[in-house]
Amino acid sequence: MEKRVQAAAIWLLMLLHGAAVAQGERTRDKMYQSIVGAGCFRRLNGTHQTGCSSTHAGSVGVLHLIKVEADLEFLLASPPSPPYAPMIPPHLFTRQNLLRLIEAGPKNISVVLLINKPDSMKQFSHELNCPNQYSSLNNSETCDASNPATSWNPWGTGLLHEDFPFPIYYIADTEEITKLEKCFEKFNNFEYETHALRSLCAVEVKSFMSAAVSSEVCIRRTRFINNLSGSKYCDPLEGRNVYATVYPRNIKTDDSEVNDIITRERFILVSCRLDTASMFDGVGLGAMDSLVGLAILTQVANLLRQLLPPQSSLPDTKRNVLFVTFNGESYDYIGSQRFVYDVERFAFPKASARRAPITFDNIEFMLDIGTLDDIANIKLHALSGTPLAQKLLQQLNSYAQSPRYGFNLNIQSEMSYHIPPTSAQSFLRRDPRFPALILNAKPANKYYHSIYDDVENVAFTYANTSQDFTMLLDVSNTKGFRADSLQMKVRNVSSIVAMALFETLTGKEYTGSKVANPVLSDEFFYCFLLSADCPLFKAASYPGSPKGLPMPPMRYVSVLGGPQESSGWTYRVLGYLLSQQQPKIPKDNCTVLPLHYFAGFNGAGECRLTTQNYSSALSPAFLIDDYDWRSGNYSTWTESTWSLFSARIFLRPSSVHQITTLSVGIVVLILSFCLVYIISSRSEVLFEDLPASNAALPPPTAC
Amino acid sequence: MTLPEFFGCTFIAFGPPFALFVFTIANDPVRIIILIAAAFFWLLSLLLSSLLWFAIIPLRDVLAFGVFFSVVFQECFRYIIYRILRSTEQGLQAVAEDTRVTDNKHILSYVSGLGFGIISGMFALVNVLADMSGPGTMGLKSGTELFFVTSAAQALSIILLHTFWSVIFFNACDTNNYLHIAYVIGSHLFVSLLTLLNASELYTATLLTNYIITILTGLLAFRVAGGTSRSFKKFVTCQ
Amino acid sequence: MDFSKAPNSRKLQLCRTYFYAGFALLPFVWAINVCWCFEEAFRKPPFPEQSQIKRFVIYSAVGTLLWLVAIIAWIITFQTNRTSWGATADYMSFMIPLGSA
Amino acid sequence: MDGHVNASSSSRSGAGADGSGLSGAAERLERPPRRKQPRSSYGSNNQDQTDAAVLAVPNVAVRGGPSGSSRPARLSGGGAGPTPNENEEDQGLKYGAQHVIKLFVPVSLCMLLVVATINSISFYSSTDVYLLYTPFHELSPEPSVKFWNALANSLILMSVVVVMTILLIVLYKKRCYRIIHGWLILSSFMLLFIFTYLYLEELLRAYNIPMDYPTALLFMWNFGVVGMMSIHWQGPLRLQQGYLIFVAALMALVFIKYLPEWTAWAVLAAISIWDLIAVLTPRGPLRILVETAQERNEQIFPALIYSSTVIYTYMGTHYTPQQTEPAVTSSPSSSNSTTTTRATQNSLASPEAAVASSSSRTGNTNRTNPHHNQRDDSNVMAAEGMPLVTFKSNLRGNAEAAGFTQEWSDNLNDRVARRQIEVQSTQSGNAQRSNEYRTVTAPDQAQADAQEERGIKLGLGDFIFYSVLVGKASSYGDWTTTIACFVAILIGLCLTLLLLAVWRKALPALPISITFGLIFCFATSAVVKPFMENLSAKQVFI
Repeated sequence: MEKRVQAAAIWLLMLLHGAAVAQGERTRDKMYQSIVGAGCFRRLNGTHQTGCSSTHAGSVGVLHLIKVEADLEFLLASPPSPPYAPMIPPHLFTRQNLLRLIEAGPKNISVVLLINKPDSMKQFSHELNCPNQYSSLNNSETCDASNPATSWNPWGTGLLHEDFPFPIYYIADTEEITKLEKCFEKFNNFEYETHALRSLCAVEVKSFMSAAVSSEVCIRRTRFINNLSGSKYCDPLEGRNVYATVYPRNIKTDDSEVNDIITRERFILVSCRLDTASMFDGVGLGAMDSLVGLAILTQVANLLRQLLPPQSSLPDTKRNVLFVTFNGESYDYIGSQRFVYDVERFAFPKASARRAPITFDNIEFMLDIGTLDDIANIKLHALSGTPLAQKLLQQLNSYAQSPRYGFNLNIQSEMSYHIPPTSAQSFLRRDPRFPALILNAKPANKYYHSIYDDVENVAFTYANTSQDFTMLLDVSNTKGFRADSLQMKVRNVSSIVAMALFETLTGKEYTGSKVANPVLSDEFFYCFLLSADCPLFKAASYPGSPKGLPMPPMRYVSVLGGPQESSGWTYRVLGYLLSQQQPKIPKDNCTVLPLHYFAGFNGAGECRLTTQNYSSALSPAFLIDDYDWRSGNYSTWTESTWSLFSARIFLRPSSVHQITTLSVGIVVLILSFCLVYIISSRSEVLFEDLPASNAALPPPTAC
Repeated sequence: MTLPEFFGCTFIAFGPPFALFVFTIANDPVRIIILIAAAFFWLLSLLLSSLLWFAIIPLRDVLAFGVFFSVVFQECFRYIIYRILRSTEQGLQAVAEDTRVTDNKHILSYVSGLGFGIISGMFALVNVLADMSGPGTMGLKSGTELFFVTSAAQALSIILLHTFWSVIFFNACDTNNYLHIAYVIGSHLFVSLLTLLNASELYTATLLTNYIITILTGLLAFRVAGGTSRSFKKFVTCQ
Repeated sequence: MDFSKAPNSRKLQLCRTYFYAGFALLPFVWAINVCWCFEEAFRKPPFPEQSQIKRFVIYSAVGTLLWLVAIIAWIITFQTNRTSWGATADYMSFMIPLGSA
Repeated sequence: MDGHVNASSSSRSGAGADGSGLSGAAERLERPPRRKQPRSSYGSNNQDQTDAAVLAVPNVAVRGGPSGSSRPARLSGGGAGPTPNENEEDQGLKYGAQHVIKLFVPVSLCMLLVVATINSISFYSSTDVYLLYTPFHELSPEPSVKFWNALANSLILMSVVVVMTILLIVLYKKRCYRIIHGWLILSSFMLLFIFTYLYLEELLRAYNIPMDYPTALLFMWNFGVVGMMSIHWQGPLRLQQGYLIFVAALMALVFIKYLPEWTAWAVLAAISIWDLIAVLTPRGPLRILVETAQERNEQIFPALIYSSTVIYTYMGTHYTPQQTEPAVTSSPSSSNSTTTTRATQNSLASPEAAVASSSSRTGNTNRTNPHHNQRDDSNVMAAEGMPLVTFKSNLRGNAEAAGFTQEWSDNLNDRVARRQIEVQSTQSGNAQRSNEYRTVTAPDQAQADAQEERGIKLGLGDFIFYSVLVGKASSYGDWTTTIACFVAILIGLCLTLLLLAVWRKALPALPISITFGLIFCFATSAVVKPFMENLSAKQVFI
């Protein structure tokens, strides 16, 4: 044990000196400085790979700040000491510039840094002009990329679907940016022609992606265990849809045959998109492109839950409203495709939910809330002007324009194949006659699917009126929100939709004065845009459950085992807002679903009868054996696996310096060898007055 | 990857000692063992000095203090290993495969000195070298890109110096030549303390003086080991 | 074991065994046989078994060379055509590189 | 021994799979059966005969004889100056020096391989899977818990070892050689194939090199089969040594990978202590094994031992210690034990056999008997010194090289033989002793036959645990620590050998080296490292 004692003694010695553990700084700490940022990673579909990857060892490039377009020329015209790493502000991060950088080749451009300087940025959307173009209705009218007028994302550059030969690293923190700029100014930004001769400030980005070529290849390689420890190359994008009904559905008791349990229930399907997309890992809130829709859906749910009479007192007691938020819609409608796939197979809701499966016959019609960029001109889209569509449009407008609510909105309609890229497309693709109505605004989002679609983009300011957000308010009571504030816009639209649905369900016009509560949307946006540690989420979770992180939840669909934050929170919120309180049931008995115990607004805790549930949002392509990856029937998006994202800046020695060092070393080595050999071989001459020589070699050789 | 830099510095620092090892040590087991033993003793001295440095917290940042004591410890251990070698000389005499080891007592001192030098050079440089194999070089926050080359050069001079010192020291101990002993300790102290200036990047000053001292010490060692100007002439003119 | 010390008959036997063993897809064994018995076969003063040993050594050398050529040729073809072979290449792969086709 | 190594490794790494005591037990059983295998190279017959012959000497020898004959010889041999005793003594040390180097090289190579692997293949430096024998995974942050975990783990391992050893002894006494033998082959097979396969895979993965199955399989097949041939059958000595080093390195890597952080250190410490106990206590498990081995005239496993072409006096001795490690590591060092076993057993060979063999042998024993009869305790030392001398004469065929006449060395050998009997008679119980002597005698008769038989034989156990220590140290990414450990271990080895020569008493090899290693590892990483970093950061040289 004496070693232990030894070790112990040493630790003791250290403790003796308190925490003052002498920490010498290693040389490398002086050489490198790490840079915090977000990396662009690689996604694959059935036929292509998109995104970026560094080299296996990490890509190194000499920093070069691009202030104006002209600065790029220096890099593109045979730069003196390649490879370089341009630092590009967003307004220069255009398709044209990026393509030129790609053309310059990895030996000239090895890294691209996107620095967060949005001052002169006008637009920043790297989604296609026609989002989800290839899984939408195959009709020229639906979307025309070449014609901005009819495209659904006129500002899109499509870079999100490009494959870059270099890693792109997004640096949001201004301190990091100043670090980079300082380094650039100090070492690089003078005498460009002598770059080759001096050490330059360089950046190394490590974001090596395992997958390559296409989902087909990487899934095949992942499934095929070709040695003791098979390695994972990519995961399919996978999330969870969240759905809930206004009225609880009766629990299926017997596991009888599918066909005879098909009920005569009739659902109005209200849906929206849950996720968003961006180029970089972990950033991008999708505030305008999908969060507004989600907010409206929640509001509508809350309204209907409180306005509607009990199901029994409806004219048709089999009617119900099914709210579904589809996940992974940004990547070829993963969620809705899976929903359709399940419904076709009587697999929705999943068996474990113990509810009768829903078929398309059960769905009365679908109201899909798309992207509502501009509340002012919302359109009701449908393939054809069915009476149903006309009726709903008329109802909507009646409330939108009715003076007693003063929403002063006008909802136009467009009955054509020019359908926005929303979940409804999946349903219409299956059956063009499917009664799908889409609420969608004229595209006005210049930051669609980008890291800049954030709080500023929707001009949201948190009022933080810590008031009860669940109760409905009188139409006149605006809680001090300005009429043009986001909260009010959401309130208006959601009220209109809710009233229209109310009329559809009950058959009689809504005459009450209660409308949606702007405070709810205020809280909602705060939670999803600023901090998950917020009153709404607290109210919607189990009392005393861990608080959310003080940052907005990630809304990227991510992969299996990824942080399913947004779906988790949505699940709780819908569960909370769409459930009926059960005052009689004590906390102890309120454990098994559908009963669930919520903290409630004041945190007191209340037992509620919930209806919400998850359904899988994994593309059917990964369920079907020998699925034809090129068929384009289903979404085939996968995300490559990677080990780490890291970036660090340092001084890259000039090749001259290196070569000189090396040659000096070699010369020294050779010289010393010759010298030592000669000396040792003839040492008895050198040290004459000694009896014997200390030569280790046989007799002297003449020189 | 600046592997060139890495190899360059490695060759600069360890090329000469490696050559010495190959040609004068490698083919005699006894010498190898003595070499390693010397290295071990140097380790012990380093351990003691760093313990001292570690124990006296307030002076941790005053490197001169630690340097001074480590020099003292090293010289003490040089003496200890001298005693040990001399006391085991009889045994060695019989043991040595080629009698030269014992016939020429300078060889013992030379070998142990080389052991001292190599291990100290390694300890000084090996981590720096390891860090060198990355993509970057010194100078982002502090220091210059000359850092590595100068470190290597310094290490080389230290390695050679240790060798010479041992030769002089042992001989001085044999002949009670206190002047030489004083010179060894003094020059060792001087060189080590001089390298403190490296922190302020006065490389020319430190390197030049160090190498001058190295040469002087080398000459002294040469004399001590029985070389003379005449023999040198003979050597050069290869008679 | 020390080959040179072994009796000649033993040497021959060993050399033969190694040679025949080489047929079990063991070019490495042949290579060893060559290096090991070369001394005996060509350098040593002649002894009765030497001719046979010589024969085995030469055969082994030839076999080794053939194998070497074959292996190198195969490796080159595989590495160059791996991507173009697609799935088949993947199923043949002991190690599929990350991040590349 | 690698055989054991594999077995152990397999059982361990496969802890999930079959880490069960059974497999371990089986491994432990493997040692003796070697004799069943047709092996002319190591083992063997001639060797035994010679030993037997040597031993026989006393029995046949008549006490009292002309001392004169020996004198002149010694003088000529000793050259001027020293009296025969110290003279021989010195010779001992001299060739000792050579042995030390002969050990340094392979040990250093093994460590180098491990360190290089640790630094280039991250797979081996990260512990995610654990052995069955280490149920506590040291996941808790605070050191106290880790400490107890490590302690518990190592204790469990030790107890497993003890149980195994006892089981082994029982089986050995029951002569279940079949099982043992089968296991040995199987285990070495596994190490050479499966673990090499893993190594290859991780190597390729680390450098992201594509490779196809035909090539990989062909390589594995060739590598493995050649390994089996050269280890278990016959192959060039260098090749065998290479394979043994590789196997040891592989085993060390397995331990580094699958033992939790602190447990690895604890195990290292525990093993060296266990060494001390097993070697120095009168009833250590090793002892019992050795004795049974002595009763039967058994062979050792050459396969389990690294052998250079030097006498293995030392080996025998510091084998014995390791003998225990196998217990701990289950297999690797069992070989060591075997070494001792064989050695001792030889020394105690039965007279009859001895006589027979002696008759067959060169008459030189008989001729020389006289001198050593007359020589007495004064020669004891001589005897010890001897092996080296004889070794020398054998090693480089010509005794003249060092100015010893062949005859002289012969005489020495005989004296040795003589010595040996006396010692043995006095305390035949002491395995190390006897084998020391025996080894002494071994070479000269064997001279005619294959040389490696009298090569230094070092148990892979040493290799493995030295490498584990250095590898662990280097896994912290600080090179000074690694170098310190390396030097410390080599010095420890030197010291062991030195003490061996001085005390003439069996010593465990691990304790000194591992103790030094551990001390220097912790001291360096805790105290020296910050100091040196401060210095080198400021470019201060001392």
